[in-house]
Formats: sequence, structure tokens, C-alpha cells
Amino acid sequence: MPDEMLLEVTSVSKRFQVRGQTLHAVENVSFALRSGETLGLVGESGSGKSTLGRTVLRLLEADAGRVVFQGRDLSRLSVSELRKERRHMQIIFQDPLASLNPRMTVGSAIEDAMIIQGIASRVQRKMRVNELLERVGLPLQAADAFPFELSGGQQQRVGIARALSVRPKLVVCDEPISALDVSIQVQIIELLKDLQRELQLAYIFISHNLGVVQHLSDRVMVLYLGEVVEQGSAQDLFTNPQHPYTRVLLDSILKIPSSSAERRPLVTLPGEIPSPFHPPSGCPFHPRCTLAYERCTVEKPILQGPTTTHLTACHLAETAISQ
Amino acid sequence: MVQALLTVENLHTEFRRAEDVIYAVNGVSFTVAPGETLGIVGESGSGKSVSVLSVLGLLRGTGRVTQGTARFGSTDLLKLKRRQLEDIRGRDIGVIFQDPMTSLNPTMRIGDQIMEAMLTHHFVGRKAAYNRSIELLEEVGIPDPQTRFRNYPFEFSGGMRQRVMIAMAVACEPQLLIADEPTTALDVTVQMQVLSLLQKLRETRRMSVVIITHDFGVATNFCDRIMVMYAGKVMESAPLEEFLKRPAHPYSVGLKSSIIEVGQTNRVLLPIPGTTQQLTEPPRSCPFVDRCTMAQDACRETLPQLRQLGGADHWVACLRAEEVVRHAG
Amino acid sequence: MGVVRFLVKRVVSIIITTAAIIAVGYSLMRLAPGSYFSSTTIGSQMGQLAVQNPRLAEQYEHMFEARYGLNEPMWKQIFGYIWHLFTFNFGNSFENPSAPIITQLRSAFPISFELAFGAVLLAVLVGIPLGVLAALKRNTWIDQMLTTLSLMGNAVPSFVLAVFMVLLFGVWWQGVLPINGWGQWQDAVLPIIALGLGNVGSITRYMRSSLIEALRQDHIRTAEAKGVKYWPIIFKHAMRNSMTALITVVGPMFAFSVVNTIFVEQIFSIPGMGSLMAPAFQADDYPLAMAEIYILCLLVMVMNLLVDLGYAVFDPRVKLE
Amino acid sequence: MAIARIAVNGVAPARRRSQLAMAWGRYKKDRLAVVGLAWVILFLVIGIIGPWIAPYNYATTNFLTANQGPTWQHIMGTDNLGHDMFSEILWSVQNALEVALGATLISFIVGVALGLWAGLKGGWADMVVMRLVDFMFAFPTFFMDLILVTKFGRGMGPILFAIGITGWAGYARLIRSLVLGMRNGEMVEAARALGATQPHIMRKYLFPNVMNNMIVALAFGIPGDLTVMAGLSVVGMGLRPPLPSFGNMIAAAGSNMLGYPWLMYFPAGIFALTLLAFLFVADGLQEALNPKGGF
Repeated sequence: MPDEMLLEVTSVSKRFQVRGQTLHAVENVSFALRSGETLGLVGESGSGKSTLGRTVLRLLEADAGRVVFQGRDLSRLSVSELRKERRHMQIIFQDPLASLNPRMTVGSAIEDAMIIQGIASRVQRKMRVNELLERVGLPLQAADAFPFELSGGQQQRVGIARALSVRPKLVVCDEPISALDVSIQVQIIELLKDLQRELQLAYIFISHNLGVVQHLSDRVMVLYLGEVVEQGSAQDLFTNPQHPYTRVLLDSILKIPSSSAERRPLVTLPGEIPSPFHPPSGCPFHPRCTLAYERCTVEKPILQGPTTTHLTACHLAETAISQ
Repeated sequence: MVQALLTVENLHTEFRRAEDVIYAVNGVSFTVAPGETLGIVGESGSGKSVSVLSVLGLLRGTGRVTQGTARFGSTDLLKLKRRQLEDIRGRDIGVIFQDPMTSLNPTMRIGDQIMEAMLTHHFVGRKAAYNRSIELLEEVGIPDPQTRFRNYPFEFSGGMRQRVMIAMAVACEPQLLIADEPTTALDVTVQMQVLSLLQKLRETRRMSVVIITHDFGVATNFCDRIMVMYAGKVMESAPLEEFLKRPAHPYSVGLKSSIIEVGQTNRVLLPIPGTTQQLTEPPRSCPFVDRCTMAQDACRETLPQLRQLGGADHWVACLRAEEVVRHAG
Repeated sequence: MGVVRFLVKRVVSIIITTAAIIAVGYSLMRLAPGSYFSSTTIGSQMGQLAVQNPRLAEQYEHMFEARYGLNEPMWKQIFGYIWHLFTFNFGNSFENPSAPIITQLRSAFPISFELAFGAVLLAVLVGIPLGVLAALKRNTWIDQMLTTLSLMGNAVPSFVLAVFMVLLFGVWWQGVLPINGWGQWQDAVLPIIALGLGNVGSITRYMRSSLIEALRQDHIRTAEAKGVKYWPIIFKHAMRNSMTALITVVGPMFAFSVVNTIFVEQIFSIPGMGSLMAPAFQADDYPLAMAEIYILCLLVMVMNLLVDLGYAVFDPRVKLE
Repeated sequence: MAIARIAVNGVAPARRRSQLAMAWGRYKKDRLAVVGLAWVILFLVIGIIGPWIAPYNYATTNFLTANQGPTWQHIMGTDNLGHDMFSEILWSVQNALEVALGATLISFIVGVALGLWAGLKGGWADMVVMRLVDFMFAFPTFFMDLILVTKFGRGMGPILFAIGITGWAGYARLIRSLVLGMRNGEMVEAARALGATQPHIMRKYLFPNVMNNMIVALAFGIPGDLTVMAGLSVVGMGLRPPLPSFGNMIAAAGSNMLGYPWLMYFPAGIFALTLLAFLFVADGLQEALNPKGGF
């Protein structure tokens, strides 16, 4: 079983020191991922989901925990070994324009990825650039354009083409659609889905858009202040949310009603996310939780569940279900 | 029919650039009735913000209104002198912007910024303005308003800043509140808080609200009327119920079905092909034609005008609207 | 508490920086080739003496070295020297051994300070309105003219301007304004203009661009949406924000002006620090030269400190660190 | 202002010019910058060939022709030692050019190296460099130039070295802040995610993006260094006569002004125009290379 896993993340933590204060960005997160699977990471700003994505790729060094990718512990790799390993794990960014070099044409940006990894000859690279452009739905002339000359959706397609050029097995998608228009979002989602099927890619899909996460993911993790509050299969988690925070998130979604009578009341949910510099004691969510009681303020709940696949970090998990 | 509060007719706005002209708004018309909430929905570049900012004289850079009228009560806002318009802005029409991070003056105490709105219009005296600012802060849900009055924007969270913006916008009891993407920069839980605050204020003050958003979820749960824009033109405009039941423009239908909601498992996605365009010449045919699955030759030859659909107050700019309604229904 | 800590930290850093400057300067002066006897007038007299009466010359030299502490080990000299300067005990100059340096500086320093301060003041008073005008009239001929003129003001060094002024008021408009000396207020007019014109250019350009930038900010649109009138928007919202940025250029500008007083004083024959400095350097009179450099550096650093304090007052976001 | 980007039927707008050509197109629009550039080129050419076309040697004194106004023989007149001013100016251009290029280049190289190092390495390297930069900014570096020149002599080499070695802090600070801004940005992160080596990131990602700013900084630095060089002369610590320099001529002219104003017109005028030309070029480059996009 474990040898089938593409990626195994065990108890990873990441902290930042900012002006003498410690920011707990990611605390004790574990998960595993197979080829062709998608893990959705959900959370509001400051929940540590982007940091987690980058820590998994060792773009940030973890402070604790282990990341095993294709059976190799990434933290044990030397700089040059890691560099080679990178062709198997890629990342797509939220702001494609910021992630592209403004002084490189689209073609050379994609080609540079292959140059860096020493893949293919000059001629082959050029051919592959064209192949990739076509595959992600860009016209061939786009190769000579500079990123700023493209629309946001097209820029994101370039980002995808570049990540794919090295034929990765794992792609971290860090909010790849949140900067895009709705009609373009769907195009990109479809593209990502097709590519996953074709290439057996594993995705870590980071987003605050729950609908999209449910649509794309096999399994989902909900993060709050750097900690996993709930994780499970997309189906379980969204139809039977256990953690009060997951419910709050789901309650905050404004669906399009089918008639004006079905509009949902705009209820106010208490509080805002506390500063990650001073996380609350006990359960991080307790100051905003309507169900919190004394135990929540002192004791940090551990991630557990009735089944091994659906875990919740809440003292009241069972009570919450019945309510 | 009640006298409309704001009537915009045939509005045209363009941006001059070094080498060309961007036609951002191309003949937009809409009305806002007293107490009504209008949701203007569209993607980036649809001209939804630009058309409203044009009316208020708040265009930046080279933006310029070339045509149209915007009657607010009995005055045409577009014909007013700068001073006259300044008297209306903030007093009769309040505005909230998207990014609460940058939309507040970073070097001014938030209390002073709220007071300024009232003092500028001599709405109340200085002492009264102070008391009212405290009340307003309390009303928009900022705890400990006396202390917070003296804080600077950087000492607030995003959601709190947006509350301050709202307090500022309603300080002079405007008849009309314009909210330009008021929740886009916020987290979902905070978005909910801000929307419910807006709803509360709208009800207690009976003001009209125009909310500009790209989010159908926000618009349909908050507004009485939905107006869909594309490429600087109104594609469709209908009361909420009508819009939900019988969307009549292929773009509206496409946009609505582009939204992936929780619970819709295994849904087949039908993306609208292509991308939004930036018009460098005025549109002569339907601007959506290249992305439309229902396009015909006629759509390429004429520029569809807004026309009334059926007996309802339902307006649409599509030659094949009837078919769209039938198809979707 | 923040202010006090900030002040303590900055004063300590000023002390360290000045000590370093003195140490570097002193060791360079002492270690580098060339003796302090080689080019001073004392040096030439010593040379004569050495021929006439070598013993006396040697004695004299020892006496001289003892007097200035030159026979001590180097590190001791440096530390002693740093201490002397910190206590404003500059000793006497080589060239003019009977006059303590401190008395010379005491009369020269206020003059240079007035000039430099006047130049910065002029720049602020003239540059800000011009910059605002250019920003508000941007892309018109007024803006074009102002930016070109300010670039020119920036380009031409103070000493070239000063020389032109001497020509102008010394030859063509003789008697309109005095072109040398110091005593009455008119004497300060031309030097301050020569010193300040470049600063005017800098401030005009800086003010223009920062005001344009400030007017582009989102919060300006918020103020407009509140109905705030045109001028209050410029003065209360935009200017305040661009002024904070302006403060950061005034500090370096003061330093720049202090250096330029040296040139301008030369040309207008004003008995300030500059007119003491040139001969001091030419004659290798390092006690005087170092004392001057020390005082001027100190002045610049103290002004920078004041500027930073002002910055914090204007911009609440700046935490003093 | 929510306005979408051009994307009619794909990409590739009609204008397919290189970025350099576009920059030149913008530069050309600034007439003063073009005039400035012409003057700078003339300055460069004279700096190279000046000594050959000079009618007299700079050191040739001729008391019979001292203090003459402009004549056909001496088109810019002569000074009190009978030096031909025209020749002096031609030689001065060469000296000025040596300083402008040499000293500025020293500062530039030192500054860029230290700035890059600080920005890329971070940590203690950054600390050390920034403390040094603070030190250099804390007091007027002109005084350090004075000390250095006093001790190492008033020749070309020491002056060039003194000005060069004290002027690096500005470049270092600029490049450090640029690099720092990018180092933590997504562009570099993307390159790192691809497995790019540090040198590769520097060469293909960082360097091309700081080039423009550095060119502009360099262009602004040259007139600054020329001014410092002349300033040394005004205090009497400039290039040791008889080596001619603008500063020496201007300083000398000050004392002879009333009788022989031409001694001032030409050197001061040409010097001022040269500085202006460099600044116009720098200003034009700034606009052309870093256009403020958008509306």
C-alpha cells in the first residue's frame, strides 16, 4: 500500500519569524496522495494553504515533519538532487503574470523550463513548445508574445504549459483560477481535468472556492490558522461536514437560488480570523464557534474520526453531527 | 410607476491611449427606482464599474464620457459642473469600493475620515459629526468605537476596513448607495458579514443600492433586479424572479452555468469559449457573437438593441432571446 | 517609549559612525605617504632649521610630536583623537598654532549652517509650489517647462552657478547685490540662491512625481466619492502623503548643501567652514581639516535624525525602529 | 479600472517589434533627450580624439599671448599663462571622460556586486552590506574623497579611485532592493520550482529585469561624478595643474572674472551643458525604459 503512494506528508510544520514574532503558518499536517488523484486544500486567507503547498515542494523548508515523494525523503536530498527531482513536481500560481518573466517571450519561458532540466535538444524543445501551446489551447503565434500582451486566462495557460513541459507527476495548483473571470475559470478547470486524465497527474488544488474544490478533488483538507480541522473524501466532507468551521464555510456560500423565494437569509457569522501571530489557545476556532465550551478553550482537539478516511479535530464532533 | 431615482440613458465612455481608444461603455441605459437594489453583473472589462463611475464623475486617467444622460432626480449628473457634482457625491450618493486596503487614506485616523464626509457637506456641526461617527461605527459593528475612532486604517482587518468604508458612505444618509465589488477582496465568512450589514442598512434607511459584482451568487441573493453587462453593453436586465426563471441572453445563461456550486457532483461543464475583448472600435455587431453558441449571420450584421421581452419588465439585447428562453426552460 | 528607544539607538549609531569616520580619516591622514611636515609652512621653516641647526630642529620636532601626541602608538593616537573630537577639544591647527581650532570653527560654523539651511529652506518654499503646479498641470506646457527647468537646475553644480552669478552681479549688474564678504543680509542672497537652485529642481521634480503618484491612489477616489472638494483633496489627502515622501529627500539634500557651501563660500569669499577647509587640505593641516569634517558630518547626521523623526510624525504607519 | 486585455482571436498584436526598438521609439519622442544624446556622443568622440585635434598642447605656456580674448588663433582666448583655452577644453574633455567612465564604473561594479550579494545571500551578508551602505550615506562622501585625494595625490589615478570607491552605496542599495523584491516574488519562485540554479536565475530572470534600472542609475551617476571631480578642483584639491580640467578652469576663472570673462564662458558653459546633456539622456532613458503603463 505505502509503496503506491506518490507523495506522503507526515506531521509537517512551518513557522515564520517576523520581527521577532513567530507565525505558525502550518502546524502538524499529514496526508498522502496517489498518482492521478487530487487533494483539495480549502481555507480562508491566512489559513496556511499556500504555505503548505510550497512546503510540500520544498520551496520552503519545513521546520518539522517529513515529505516523501516517490519514495525519497525530500528533506534529505542534496541541492542538486532536489533540483533534478523538481521536474517531477511543479506548481501553477494564482497570478500567472507575476510568475512569468516579463522579459521572456512565452515560447522562451516554456523552453527555459526544459533548458533548466536539461530535457531534449534545441529542435525538440522548439517542437515541444508548439505541442504544449496547442495542448493548452494557445495559438502558435503566442510563442513570440510577451506575457503582458496576453489575457489573464491565456497567461494561466502559459503557466500550465510551462509546468507541464517537464512532464511532472505532481502539480501544486495554488489558486490557479481565483484571479480569472468566471467564464475563463471553467475553461481552465476543464483543461486541468483533461490533463490529469491524460497524464495521470496528481494535483494539490488550493482554492477558497468550495464548489470548484468539490468538483475537482478526490479528497479535501480544510485548514484553519495552519491546522487541519477536517479532512476526508470530497463526497463525505461536503455532504456530511463534521467540523463547525467546515459548516460555517459551507454556510457562507451564496448559491444562485432557483427563485427569489429560495434566497438564503444573509446571516452574520461571528468574528474574523484571529491573527496567526497570536493563535487562540485550545481549539483555534473556539472564539468564533457557537458550540464552544470550556474544554475547547484549553485543550487542542486531535484529528480523529469514526472512519479512517474522514477525520475531524473537534471535541464536539459527534454532538455537532446531531445538531 | 414611481419616479426613478437614477436614470442613465445611452451612456458612452472611452479611454484614450497613446495609440488607440478603448471603448469601455457603449450605450448603457438603466434605471434605479427608490428603495430598489440593482445588481450589475459582468466579467472584468464589461464596463460595469466604468459606467457607474462615469455617472459619478469618478473616472481616472484619460476616461471620458462622450455621450449620454444620467438624471438623478431632476438633474443630469453628466451636465453638472465639478462643484455641483461634488455636492451630490457623498451626500446624496454614497460609494463603497472594492479594496478596503487601499481605499482608505492610510495617514488619516478613520474617525476623521468618517467625519470628513459629514463636514464636507455641512451635514452636521463638528461636535455632532463626532457623536454621529461614533454611532455609525457602532452601527456597522465595530466594537469599542471611541477607541477605534482614533485608529489608523492599518490597525484594522480587511473586514473592519470595509465596515468603516460603509460607515463613511452612509454618513450623510444618501438616497443611493453604490457598492463597487464590495466583497471581492474579502474572505467568504467576512463577505457574508458585510452583505448582511449592507442589507440591514438598506432596510433601515430605505436607500436604493447599486451593487457591482462579478459574482452571481452575491447579486442574486442580494438584489431586486439583475443587469448583465458585456463589452460595455447591457445584455440583459430583469427583475430577480424573472431573471432566475427565464434568463434570455445566451451570455447570462452561459455565465450562470459556468458557476460550479457545492453539491453539483459530476456536473458536465460547458465553458463559454474564447475570452473577453477590449474594444478598440465601437461595436457594430453583437459583441458576444464570437463566443456565442447560438450566433447566426444576423447577429454579425446588426447590433442588437435592448428590447422588452414579453409583458414583464424584462429587457434583453439578443435577436434570439425567445429561443433562449424556450431552450433553457 | 518607542521614541526614546529610537533616539538612543540612533544616537549610538551616530557615535559609532562618527568614530569610524574619524578613525578612518585620521589613519589615512597619518599613515598614507607624505609627512605633515612636508607641505605646511611649518614644514618649510623646519626644513631651513634642519639645515641651520639640526639639533634644535630635532628637539623642535620632538616637541611638536609630543604636543600633538604623534609619538604615541597608533591605536592610542586614534582613540585619543576620537575622544578629543567627541569632547570638542580640537587643539590647535598646524598652520596657525596660536589660535585654537574651536574658536575658528565657532565663527565659521554658523555661517555655513545658515547657508545650507537657507538653501534647503529656499528649495522647500519654492520647490513645493512649483512641483504641485507641475503635477496639477501635468502634460501641459507649464509642466514641460517646469520639469525641464528643474532638470537644468539639478544639472548645473552650485559652483558653476556661483561663478555665473559673480559674473552677472560683478560685471553686468554691478552693485545690485554684493558678490563677496559676509556681514549684512544681502551677502547671503546670492550664495543661497546658488546653493539652493539645484535643490529647488530636485524638490520640484520629486514633488511633481510623488503628487501624481499620490493622486493615483485609490483612497483619493474614495475622498472624491465622499464629495471632498478639489483643493482639500490636493492638500489634505494627496499632499500629506507625498510630503512624507518628500521628507526623505530633504535629509540627503541637507548633506548635499553642506558640501556645496564649501564651494560657494570659496567663490563668494565668505568666511565659513569652506574657506577654512580648502587651505587646510592644501596645507595638510589635518587637525583643522578633520575637525571641520567631523563637525559637518555631525551636522548632517543630526539633521538626518531630525528628518527621520519628522517622517514618523507625518506618517503614522512608520514605526520608529 | 476593469478593462480586459486585447485578445481578439488569439494573441500576437500586429506590432512585433523588439522591446529595445519600442524603448527607442519612446526615447525619440523626447526631443531634449535626443539633443542630449547627440551632445554626449560628441563628448565621447572628443574625449577620444581631443588631444589629436587640439591645436596646442595643454602645457604650452606663452606669456606673449596671455590673457587674450577670443581670436582666430585662440578661438576661446587664452589664460594668464597663455594656455590656449580651446585646447585646454579638448584635453579636459578627455580627463572628464576618464573620470566619468572610470570612476563611475568602479562605483557601479562595486555597488552591483555588493548589492547582488546582499540581496541574493541575505542574512549576515545583507546585514554587513547594508550597515556599510548606511555608513556611506550617513555623511557626505565628498569629505572622504577629499581625504583620499589629499593623501594619495592629485593625479588622475587617485582622483578616479577616490570618486569611484566612495560612490558605490547608491547602486548597491538600488540593486539590493530590486533583487530583494524579486527574490521573494513568484517569478523567481517559479524558476526555483523548475529547478533552476542560482546562476541561471540571476542570468535569465534577475539580471534582465534590473538592467534597465541600472542603466538609468548609471546615466544619472555620470554627471554626479563629473560634478564631484570639478568640486575637488574648486577646493583646490582637483587634478594637479598643468593637467587641465573643467574644475580647475572654473576655479581659476573665478579669480579672473572681472578682467577676462571669456575664461569663464567657455569652460563653465561647456561643462554645464555637458552635465545637462547627461541628465537629459538619463531622464529620457528613465522614461523610455521604465514606462508607466496603463491609463
